[in-house]
Amino acid sequence: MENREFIAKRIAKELKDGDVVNLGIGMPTMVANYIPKDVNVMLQAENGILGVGPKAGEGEQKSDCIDAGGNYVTTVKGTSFFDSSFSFCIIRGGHVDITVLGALEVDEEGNVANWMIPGKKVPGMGGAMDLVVGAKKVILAMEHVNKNGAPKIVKKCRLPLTAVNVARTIVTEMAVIDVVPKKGLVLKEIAPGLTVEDVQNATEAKLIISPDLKVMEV
Amino acid sequence: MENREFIAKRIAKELKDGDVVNLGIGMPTMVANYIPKDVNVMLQAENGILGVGPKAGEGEQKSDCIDAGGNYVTTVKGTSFFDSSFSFCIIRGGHVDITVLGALEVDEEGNVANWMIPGKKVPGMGGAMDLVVGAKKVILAMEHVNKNGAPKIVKKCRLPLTAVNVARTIVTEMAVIDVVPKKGLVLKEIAPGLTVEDVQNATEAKLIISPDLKVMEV
Amino acid sequence: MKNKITSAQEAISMIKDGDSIMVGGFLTGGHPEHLVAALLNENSAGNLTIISNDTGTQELSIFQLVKSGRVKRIFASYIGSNPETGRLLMTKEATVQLFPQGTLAEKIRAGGAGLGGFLTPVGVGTIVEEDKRKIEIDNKEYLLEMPLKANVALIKAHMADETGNLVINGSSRNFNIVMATAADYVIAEVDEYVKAGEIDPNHVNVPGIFVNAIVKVG
Amino acid sequence: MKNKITSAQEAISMIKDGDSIMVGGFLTGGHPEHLVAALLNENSAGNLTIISNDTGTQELSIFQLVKSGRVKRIFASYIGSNPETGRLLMTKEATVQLFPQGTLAEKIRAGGAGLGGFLTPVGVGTIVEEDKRKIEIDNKEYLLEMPLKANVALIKAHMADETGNLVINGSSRNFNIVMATAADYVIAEVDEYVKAGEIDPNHVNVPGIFVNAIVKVG
Repeated sequence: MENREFIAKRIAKELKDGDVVNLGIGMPTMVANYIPKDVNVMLQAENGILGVGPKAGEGEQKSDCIDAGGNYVTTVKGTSFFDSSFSFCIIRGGHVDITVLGALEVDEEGNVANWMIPGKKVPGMGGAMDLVVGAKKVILAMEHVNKNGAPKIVKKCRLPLTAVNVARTIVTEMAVIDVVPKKGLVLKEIAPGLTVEDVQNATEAKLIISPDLKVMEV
Repeated sequence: MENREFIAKRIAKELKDGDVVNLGIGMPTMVANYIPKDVNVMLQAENGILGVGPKAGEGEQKSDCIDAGGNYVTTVKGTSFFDSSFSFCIIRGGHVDITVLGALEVDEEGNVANWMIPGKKVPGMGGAMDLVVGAKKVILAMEHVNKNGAPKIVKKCRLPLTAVNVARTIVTEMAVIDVVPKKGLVLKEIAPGLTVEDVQNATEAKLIISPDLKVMEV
Repeated sequence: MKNKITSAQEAISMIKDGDSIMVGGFLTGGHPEHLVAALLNENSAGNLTIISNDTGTQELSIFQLVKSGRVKRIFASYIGSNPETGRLLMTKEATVQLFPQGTLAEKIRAGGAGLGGFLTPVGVGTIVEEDKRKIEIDNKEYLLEMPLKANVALIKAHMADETGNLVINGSSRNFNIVMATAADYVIAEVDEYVKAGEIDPNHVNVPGIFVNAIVKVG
Repeated sequence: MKNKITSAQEAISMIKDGDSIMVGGFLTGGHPEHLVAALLNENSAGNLTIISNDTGTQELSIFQLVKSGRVKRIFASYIGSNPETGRLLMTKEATVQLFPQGTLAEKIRAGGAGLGGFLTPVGVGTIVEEDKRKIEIDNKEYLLEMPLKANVALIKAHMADETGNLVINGSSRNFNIVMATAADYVIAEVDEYVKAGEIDPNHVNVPGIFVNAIVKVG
């Protein structure tokens, strides 16, 4: 299984029936494909939809129904539309249960950097800063190391931050790690075939091993 | 003609085609009865209507269509409904051209007191403070003196204020007076049969006589 | 999907001593009379805080509730239609705090929207500014007003669907929408109840995620 | 009643050198393409400020406008879909200021709503807080964000009536509603134009008083 698919599948298991969920662009969006049939979540798109359905097929694409990535989407039973101002009342006001976002770096204090690399073209933060500050739970969907093999889970973020002390769970192809305030990074699950040492070696920050350490299942 | 009717009629002449107008409860509401046929104004009710029509008759009363005084009203062509939060965006944001309100006192600086008398039962300010601060033009509809014959147009308000420096035009049964910032109260019109001295004697504040002084016409 | 429909008695049973309760409506318009009647008659919680634009009128159950001695604190804007609230203010049997109507609506919106407060020019130079922080920007003074939240909101809508989506018509929207966003537990009294998908997503005034319990009346 | 319907060329002709222009839409959704095309091709005003969530995509006329050198300042949130905006940010050929999306929406709402600013927890501890006042309340830090207004707003709606009332469907509402409240002159591009009274007052998204000119396309 491809890393991205594995991560998305594992995150899907974090969603509970009735949750309001906002999925970021890219890998986080893939989470929607793996939500169990008996778990009903309301997907929010920050451009103004609550109740995003599957992508729209040919012939059902409507210019008045796109998601925050600009894709044509369908709606579910019980969908509602609203403007950006109300959308961010929902987000910043703590009415989103879970947001899943990618990250460039995350550190021991739950600080997240996911929107810019100095010297490179800046796409802008979009709704990411509001989402990580406002959502009840922030889950990071990220590969454990970057393209050069360097750890992305670090002692202290070096890139410009998206927000301070907001990440609660980190899911990578190697592990599930909880960020516990005033404690640090707690290793909860490791991928099949890996050792704790493998994970620690790919992680700059020191990991606290959970007494309940499990093998990741997807 | 009764004082209140005379005042309401005179104020109706201040409204221009296309104006957005909020009329306070009581005498200000009467202004609606005298708006010329060729002048189309949009009446706003702060509880959430733009385009308030005449009072609803028997059989056309709907619980979902009341004005800010709790009266059943009709709507006009082009009416829109909205919630209190948006209603006060309209009001505080400067999108109401004229508000007409009663006053207990008004002074040389345009300060207005219209919501409480210490020691008496306090009805609350309702939307009055937002309206006088937010509307582009504040017109006061008031009798020139109080029940005891004491002037209500004073040098300096003694009652708790509704807002500072907001009144622009005062219409009473005796006169039309403009409040000119950093100048004072300019007497623009006097009621038929009265002298400037009559008006000044009923006014605590010093009146500046307009070079264009006219007789009030309704 | 959790079934949100319930009885007024059952819904109201979760109100406890010391709770703060937002009550939607503007005078009789959009007022959740059945829910307040249930709170009055089927629940004995005391030491309550009531947040309401006007605390209703003498014909409504909220008049009896205010009179019952169970309400220790009231936040409102206009209380002239409920003499009992006025009496409590005079006798100081309860704390009655009055706000400009737009400020009250915006405080509740800010509570639901995760804002730390807002700056308004309304109330500057009046007794409304007492004990409030003033902030000057470009030589203009503003009051810093704080957000307002509550444990429970009692609101009125025309229609609900199974997911809790609400439609509120005409002038009945008033405070019902913002209050739905600013309370931990939201109970909606509705005239009609329909299946999920029967409300046009464009016509939803309150997304279902905000609504915890629905009581159908009539 | 003034007839608000006009051509794109005529409507756009009032834009002058140095104007600030809000452009509604989220990527392609609810974007006023015909109005921006008219601004690009039928108007030569320069030194413009553009306020837009994302400055559109490469397929839209706004891409050419940003590229034209006529835009000296941009306020946006996400610019990854318009590489020309990213280029201007890198080369500093224009001032490009980025805001969290919810903050941008709220700044525009505050501009239209007559607020002096608002406190948001979003951006604290990031470069977004640079040059901004921080205010601490109950040991939590907030950024004081200022209101944003503009000379002109170009917005997109599905339908307008003769009074200017607008209906905006689905995910196309986004920034169009708040922008309509925050600009001195508002031009709406619409697909359908109907008589006053044909839009249900419950379904109006932007009251007609905010709309100065209507351009029917298609």
